[in-house]
Amino acid sequence: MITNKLSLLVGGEAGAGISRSGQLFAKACLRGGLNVFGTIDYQSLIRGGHNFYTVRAETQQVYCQDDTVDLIIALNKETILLHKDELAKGGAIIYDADQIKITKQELSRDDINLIHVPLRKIAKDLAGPQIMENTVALGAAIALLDYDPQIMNQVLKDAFKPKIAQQNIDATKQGYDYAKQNYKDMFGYKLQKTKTDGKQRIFVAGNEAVALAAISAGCKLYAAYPMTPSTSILHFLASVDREYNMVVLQTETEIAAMNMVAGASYAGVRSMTATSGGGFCLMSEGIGMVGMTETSPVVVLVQRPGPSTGLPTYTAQGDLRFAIHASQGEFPRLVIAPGDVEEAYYLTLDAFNLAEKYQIPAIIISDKYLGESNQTTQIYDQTKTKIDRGQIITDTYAGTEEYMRHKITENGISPRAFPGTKNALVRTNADEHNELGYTTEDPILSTKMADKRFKKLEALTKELQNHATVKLHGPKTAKTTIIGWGSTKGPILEAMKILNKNEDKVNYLQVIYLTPFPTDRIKTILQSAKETVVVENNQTSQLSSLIREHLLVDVDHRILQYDGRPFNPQSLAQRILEVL
Amino acid sequence: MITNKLSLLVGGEAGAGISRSGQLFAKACLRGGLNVFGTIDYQSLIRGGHNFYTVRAETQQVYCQDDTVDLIIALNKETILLHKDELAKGGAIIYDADQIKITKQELSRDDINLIHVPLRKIAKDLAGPQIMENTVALGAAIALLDYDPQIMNQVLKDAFKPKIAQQNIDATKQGYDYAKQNYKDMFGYKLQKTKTDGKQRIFVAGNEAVALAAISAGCKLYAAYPMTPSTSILHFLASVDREYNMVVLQTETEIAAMNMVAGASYAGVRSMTATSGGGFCLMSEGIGMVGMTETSPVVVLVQRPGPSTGLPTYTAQGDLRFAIHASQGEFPRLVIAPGDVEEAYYLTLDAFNLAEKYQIPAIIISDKYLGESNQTTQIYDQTKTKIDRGQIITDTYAGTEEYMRHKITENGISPRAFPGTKNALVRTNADEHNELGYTTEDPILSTKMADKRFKKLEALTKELQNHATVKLHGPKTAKTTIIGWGSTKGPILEAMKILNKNEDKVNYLQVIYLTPFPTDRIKTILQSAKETVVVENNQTSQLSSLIREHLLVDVDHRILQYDGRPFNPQSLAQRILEVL
Amino acid sequence: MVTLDDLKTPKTNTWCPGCGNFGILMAFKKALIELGLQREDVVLVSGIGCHGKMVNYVNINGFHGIHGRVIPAAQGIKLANPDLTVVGFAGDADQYNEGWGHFAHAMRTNMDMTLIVHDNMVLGLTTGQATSTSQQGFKSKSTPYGVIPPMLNPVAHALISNGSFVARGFSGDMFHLKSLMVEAIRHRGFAVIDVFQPCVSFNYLNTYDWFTQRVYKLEEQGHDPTDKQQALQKALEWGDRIPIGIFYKEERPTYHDSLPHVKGLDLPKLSSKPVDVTASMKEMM
Amino acid sequence: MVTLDDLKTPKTNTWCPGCGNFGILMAFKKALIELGLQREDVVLVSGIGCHGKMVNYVNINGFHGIHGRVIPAAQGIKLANPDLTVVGFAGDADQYNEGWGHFAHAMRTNMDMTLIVHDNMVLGLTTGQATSTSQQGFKSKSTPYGVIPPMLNPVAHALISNGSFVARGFSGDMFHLKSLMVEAIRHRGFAVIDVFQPCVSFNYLNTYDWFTQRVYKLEEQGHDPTDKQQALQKALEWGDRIPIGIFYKEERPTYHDSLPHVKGLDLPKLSSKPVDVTASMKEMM
Ligand SMILES: Cc1ncc(C[n+]2csc(CCOP(=O)(O)OP(=O)(O)O)c2C)c(N)n1
Ligand SMILES: Cc1ncc(C[n+]2csc(CCOP(=O)(O)OP(=O)(O)O)c2C)c(N)n1
Ligand code: SF4
Ligand code: SF4
Ligand SMILES: [Mg+2]
Ligand SMILES: [Mg+2]
Repeated sequence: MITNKLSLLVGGEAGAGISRSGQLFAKACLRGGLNVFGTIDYQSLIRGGHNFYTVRAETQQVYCQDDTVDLIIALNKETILLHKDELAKGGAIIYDADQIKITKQELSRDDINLIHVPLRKIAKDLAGPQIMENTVALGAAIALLDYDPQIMNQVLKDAFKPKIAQQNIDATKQGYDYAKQNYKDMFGYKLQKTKTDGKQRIFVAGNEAVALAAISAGCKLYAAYPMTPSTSILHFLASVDREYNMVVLQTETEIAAMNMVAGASYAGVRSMTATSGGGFCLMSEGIGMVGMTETSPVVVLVQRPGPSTGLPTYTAQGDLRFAIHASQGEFPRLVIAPGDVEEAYYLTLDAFNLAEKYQIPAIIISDKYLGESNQTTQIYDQTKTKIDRGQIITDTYAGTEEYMRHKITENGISPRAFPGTKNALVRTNADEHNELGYTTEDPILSTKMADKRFKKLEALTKELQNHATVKLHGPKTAKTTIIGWGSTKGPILEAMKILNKNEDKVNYLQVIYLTPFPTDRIKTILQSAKETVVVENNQTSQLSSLIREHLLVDVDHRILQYDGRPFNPQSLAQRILEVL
Repeated sequence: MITNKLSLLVGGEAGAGISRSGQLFAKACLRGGLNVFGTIDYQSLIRGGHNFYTVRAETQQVYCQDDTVDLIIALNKETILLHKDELAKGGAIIYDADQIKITKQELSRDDINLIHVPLRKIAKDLAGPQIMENTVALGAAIALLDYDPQIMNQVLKDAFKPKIAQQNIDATKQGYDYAKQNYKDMFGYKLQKTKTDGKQRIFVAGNEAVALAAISAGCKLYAAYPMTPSTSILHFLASVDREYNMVVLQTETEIAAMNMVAGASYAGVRSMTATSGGGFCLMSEGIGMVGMTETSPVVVLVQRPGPSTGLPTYTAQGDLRFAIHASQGEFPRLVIAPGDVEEAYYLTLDAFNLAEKYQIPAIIISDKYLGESNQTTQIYDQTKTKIDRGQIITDTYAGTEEYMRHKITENGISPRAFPGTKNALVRTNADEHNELGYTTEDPILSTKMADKRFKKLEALTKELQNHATVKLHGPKTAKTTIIGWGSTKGPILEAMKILNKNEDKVNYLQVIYLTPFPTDRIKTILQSAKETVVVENNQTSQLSSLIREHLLVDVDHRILQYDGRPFNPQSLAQRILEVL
Repeated sequence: MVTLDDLKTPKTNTWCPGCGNFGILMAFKKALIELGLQREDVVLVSGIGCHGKMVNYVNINGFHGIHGRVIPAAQGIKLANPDLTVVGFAGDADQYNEGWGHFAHAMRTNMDMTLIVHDNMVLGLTTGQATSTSQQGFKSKSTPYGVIPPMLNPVAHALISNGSFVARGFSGDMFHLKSLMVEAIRHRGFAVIDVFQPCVSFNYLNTYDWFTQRVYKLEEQGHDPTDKQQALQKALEWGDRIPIGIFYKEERPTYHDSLPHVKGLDLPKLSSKPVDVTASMKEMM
Repeated sequence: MVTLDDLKTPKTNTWCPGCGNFGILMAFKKALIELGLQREDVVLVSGIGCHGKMVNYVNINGFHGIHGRVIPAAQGIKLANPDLTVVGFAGDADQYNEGWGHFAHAMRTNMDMTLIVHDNMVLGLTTGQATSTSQQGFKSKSTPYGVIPPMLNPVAHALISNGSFVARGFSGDMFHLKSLMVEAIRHRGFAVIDVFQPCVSFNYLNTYDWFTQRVYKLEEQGHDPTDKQQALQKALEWGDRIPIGIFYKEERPTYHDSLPHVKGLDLPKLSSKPVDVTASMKEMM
């Protein structure tokens, strides 16, 4: 009997509520004290096709999906055919044999349980919509797992309006009862409520974490044009803007969004936009303008596989170099890559502060896998939120000399005033300019202004000594150091667990700040590594190229995957073993 | 007496015909058998301000302007004040003392000659426009230099319609006579007709060279939106499109231009666009589409100083990394940097061929200094133009299987058919696609297609062994190797001449292909260098970063200039000496 | 002669059952058949969105470009080879948001091609956000309190921009739409058809029923499609009655009429031949 | 009260002598004086082109953005601080080419700001190429055989896009232009003024004389600026007589009227205060 160590997969057509079901189940696990990871795999279509949501729930922290699943809820036949081989020995498939005919041959394995539940019939009898088949199946799953059905009922009550909630509760009950009656004690996996440390936890996606952080950080303008997989940030913020006194709007294009957040930053509000590859291209000109005008909006780049439109609903890490070098000319910027939902929140707070203090663009580079996967994490500490906007002149400028928006100071940072400040006229300029913001073409002054902008890097670099620009996970020293950035964190942490089961074979260096590149810290850490393995969701190993450029060393191995899918931990561990 | 070694500067307000005068003088030198380099310095305005054109003419090949000038034609006082200190000892200033009052104090040196010519009066007396003051001054200059006035007369005849030509001839004559009468034999510099090797030579700018090459290469569509300093390509091509059966058009935006040339490439014509930084940002999304659709337009990026609008009429090399990494996702591309007008022509021919053969985007990275400076060079050999479009199915497809635009072949290159070919339907797709061009989201197929695209790099790399991806100038081995790319070629060649006057101190490695990066060749060359100095017109030394990344070595010294101005050879030599 | 069967592709259709796109797809196939065009001579250009999948469902030449750029890509194809029949399929967000900057200019330029806009008044493929043709007050995930600005009027803009063939269709009236397509493709110049296309998954407001109750045919009401003034009047009609059909049509010179120097030339073939630029170099001596 | 002297800047003006931009500059300064605005409360946003230099010549707050993006940058400023008076200065290429994609949408959105387009019918700063408002046949370095498409009609587009204040001015009539600016800035909503601005260096066709001979004032001809139909009619007039003045004006809700939740809030100040998101996190438990 395996208790509280479960991988469940809900699969079916798009539009069948796959993601919703997975999330409801995940929440039921969360409320039972479990740690949960949930991720959705979907295609670029609205109905039909094949979607699946994977929920992994355990007592200990879980960082990503597993290679195998224990229980499948199959709302169509395709789900069975596509995922049966992922099923662990002794695993089960909940399906509606009235709807889905599957032959032994098709199944081609006999070490798993087929659990027929008349989903359609039950849903019909309840006079509910077809989508309620899901909930029936969830009820059956809870029965098989011997989990407390009350938790799910409460989840449903909280998720829906009373009438719909009751319908769903009835549906789960029917599914629960059917399974209890017909499949009692035949499944080797159980879920049980467990005690937690009492800390409140949430089940949150990377995109939501970024959005929450933006609100926390005082962001008052969010402007964006929809682009998968960044769009849920827009959806989330649009749904709460009234509660948080924020202006959230969908613009006509990404170009508009980018210039709008830049304008807003100039005028004194914290602002943010998000997009994916194609939209980021269109924003690139505006990012350069931000560099030149020393404004400080935050840009979230949620990657998906390219080139071009590529695989629009899948995941990749192929835009790192582009994010670092986008836009003509040279100017300091921040490129920060959170690895999980906790970092997504706290690093976004940092991004807002650093962008404003140093008056540079901040790019948060994330991807579909991080952005659209949910994870349980402790609620974000609201007492920790610190806003640091650098030196701001408010209300009235009291200086004796004329206010100069781009004043050349010791550290390159010019105190900011915003338009509307008495006695200060605030002028900035995408052309090269003098301290007052007037256009200049003078070679000496131009050099000075360029130097001023880069000068800020010194103070920034110093401040970053107090930030976790990299993190070393696992044993302090190990023969092999795995290196990664961004959303590969979950799979790498899990792979490390597998690899280090018996001895401390590997540790894991997570690079969080990609620009400015934390060369010294990486150097120090790599000094004690005999062998290095870079793991990336891209084709050319862009992180390796950065390590080469900045450290003048090559990594020993690269494990790359660029099919749009995240790494699975066991196969990743296997691939790491193979190269070692 | 110094013969046939002259630097002349014409300076005045914008709109005063400064550039035209400089070019006329340069052509007169060319026709006398001299080698000439001419470059314009102008501001972002249409009238007023300060422009100057520098002409350097010598018997031997000249690669760039000099640090000093020997003769100044000052059409306003600012020209004198700004450039008097660049004047060589014994140099002269031609000016109109009736218009320009200059005190000894203002001049602050007495080792130069002030040559008053009543420019305005003569122009007025001839009842010509004020702009003719220039031509009067040119006549005076020719007199001072003891040059053959007939050559200039012929230049004027060829440049203008008969009536205007005659006016100008009269004007030069008056200036010539005035100077001959008043300043006979007082100037220590002379120009003389010299014998040449008989080969025909042209005086051509980098942008013109690229445009000429595009025509030669069979480019039939040029679409662009004006952006300094790329616009002269549009102007040139628009002026000759009817002669060469080309379609040349100004689009509503750079985005339109980029997508248009991509569409045209798909439909079978060679196509090109050009722009500068901001426009390149807007094109970046289209460049990724080109990568994905395996089309092959040529994109010319004529750099100017950024970030953002920066210094729009000046020069820089700040977009190298951006050109290499622009657009989301990963795909092979070409980034080629010509160093002078000869390379600008021949490398553009190569760009068209390689782009089509390997079905990848080709970016020609140039800059204001190369694009808008003229140089004498042998006429481009029209017998050498070879067009290689790779395998094309014309008229009728005769294959037995359905035609597949993205067929996975041994070397990754799929034979091309264009729409209109009988029995072939040509389908391509910015989404990931199968061999037929239909959208796919399959992980295995996606990986295969990504591999197919990168596979082409192998054949390309092999072919590039027959191309001068780098050039080593100067002695085969030297203690110090100067490394550069693009338009710094001229100043570096001249600086090398200065440095190697007495002994072979330095040689110069010019990197021409920036992507794919010619790592092996550079490695071989640098093996025999004790010390390396990178010279770049940017702030962060982007070429160094590429060398670090690809060779895992750092260069010893960096000489950087980012004030929008090109290097001057003597001061560059000086700076090199200082770091050695 | 091309048949429905010839036009079938191996790709499984992934539009939602009942989607208005099916009507557009069928109308286009039937139009191709009626026009008697060869598959090899037609190029389908599409943007990104549900509409963009057209390229997967018609077995002719296809260029599936990026979001918002149907027009310039199609123009490039036409400039390269004017013998091709070029038909672009865009979405409302694709054309009226991301690609809005090209729309008026394409009308002015008047290249001989057709643009069909799948106007479902939502961003379908990105799950139903409002677009510029969404009605005021329309609620979506990005506009939970309802769309603020009044809707954009693409037909009126097309007219104001000197569009030489401006029409509106309804995918619920496939035969009418087909005949509009036939006329549009036959038209010498830039032809645009804005097509009402119910999105059954996200547009709860502008449904089949909603349109069916409102649309009426201009040609049945004696509208004179050569009268620009009247066309503009009709274009401004919106409410209980909404006109479909050809608003305006005129013969005016196409862009290629102003390019005498490439007339009749096979440019793709010419691109294979080196060109001697000596004449231009002579000017540089 | 702000004076002409207050508005002076240390920058040398680099427009060509006689350029139509001088009239616009002076009209704007006089409008500011007449409106009695404080320099600190006005933000000038400009694009890239000769017009873009406005930012260098008026001593108020200034944001010199990139080519074509006056509108979104200005909107961002307004959204950040609605107390500011935001006035954008764009060029014809800037707004009607590169920035065309924003134009109609800005009308629809109706934020309370003003857009002034220096319409010299050329790309001035890039040495005189044709733009979308250049007349057919206009010859320039990029169009040596003359512009092919008919010109774009920005006023008509503004009207069709629900512009709530649509006007045209002439920089040769500075006082008239000034009064248009005063009304535009006073107008609650998005106000656009397309300004005929002779480019003495490159536009040999549409000169001061050319305009002077043609322009007449709508208000002198009894035009009713609340009549949209009539406005559209007038917008289509082009030839021997060309109207200037206010074509159309209406009071309709501004974008901010639909944002009750930020009404009266000092958003820049609020950006300095952390916000507790516990309520949202509760939904994630
Ligand atoms: C530059 C860019 N921005 C955003 C997207 C994301 N995107 C994909 S489809 C789409 C809009 C779809 O709406 P519409 O064009 O109306 O097509 P529909 O799906 O309704 O047919 C968007 C914004 C993209 N692919 N590229
Ligand atoms: C993205 C981009 N493309 C092109 C340019 C080059 N550019 C500078 S000014 C200008 C156009 C100027 O025309 P207009 O907007 O009409 O202004 P004017 O000079 O006539 O006032 C252009 C295209 C640019 N700065 N940015
Ligand atoms: S989402 Fe709407 S437009 Fe897209 S396929 Fe479904 S019904 Fe059609
Ligand atoms: S080029 Fe034209 S618009 Fe520009 S400053 Fe000169 S006259 Fe004015
Ligand atoms: Mg749509
Ligand atoms: Mg203009």
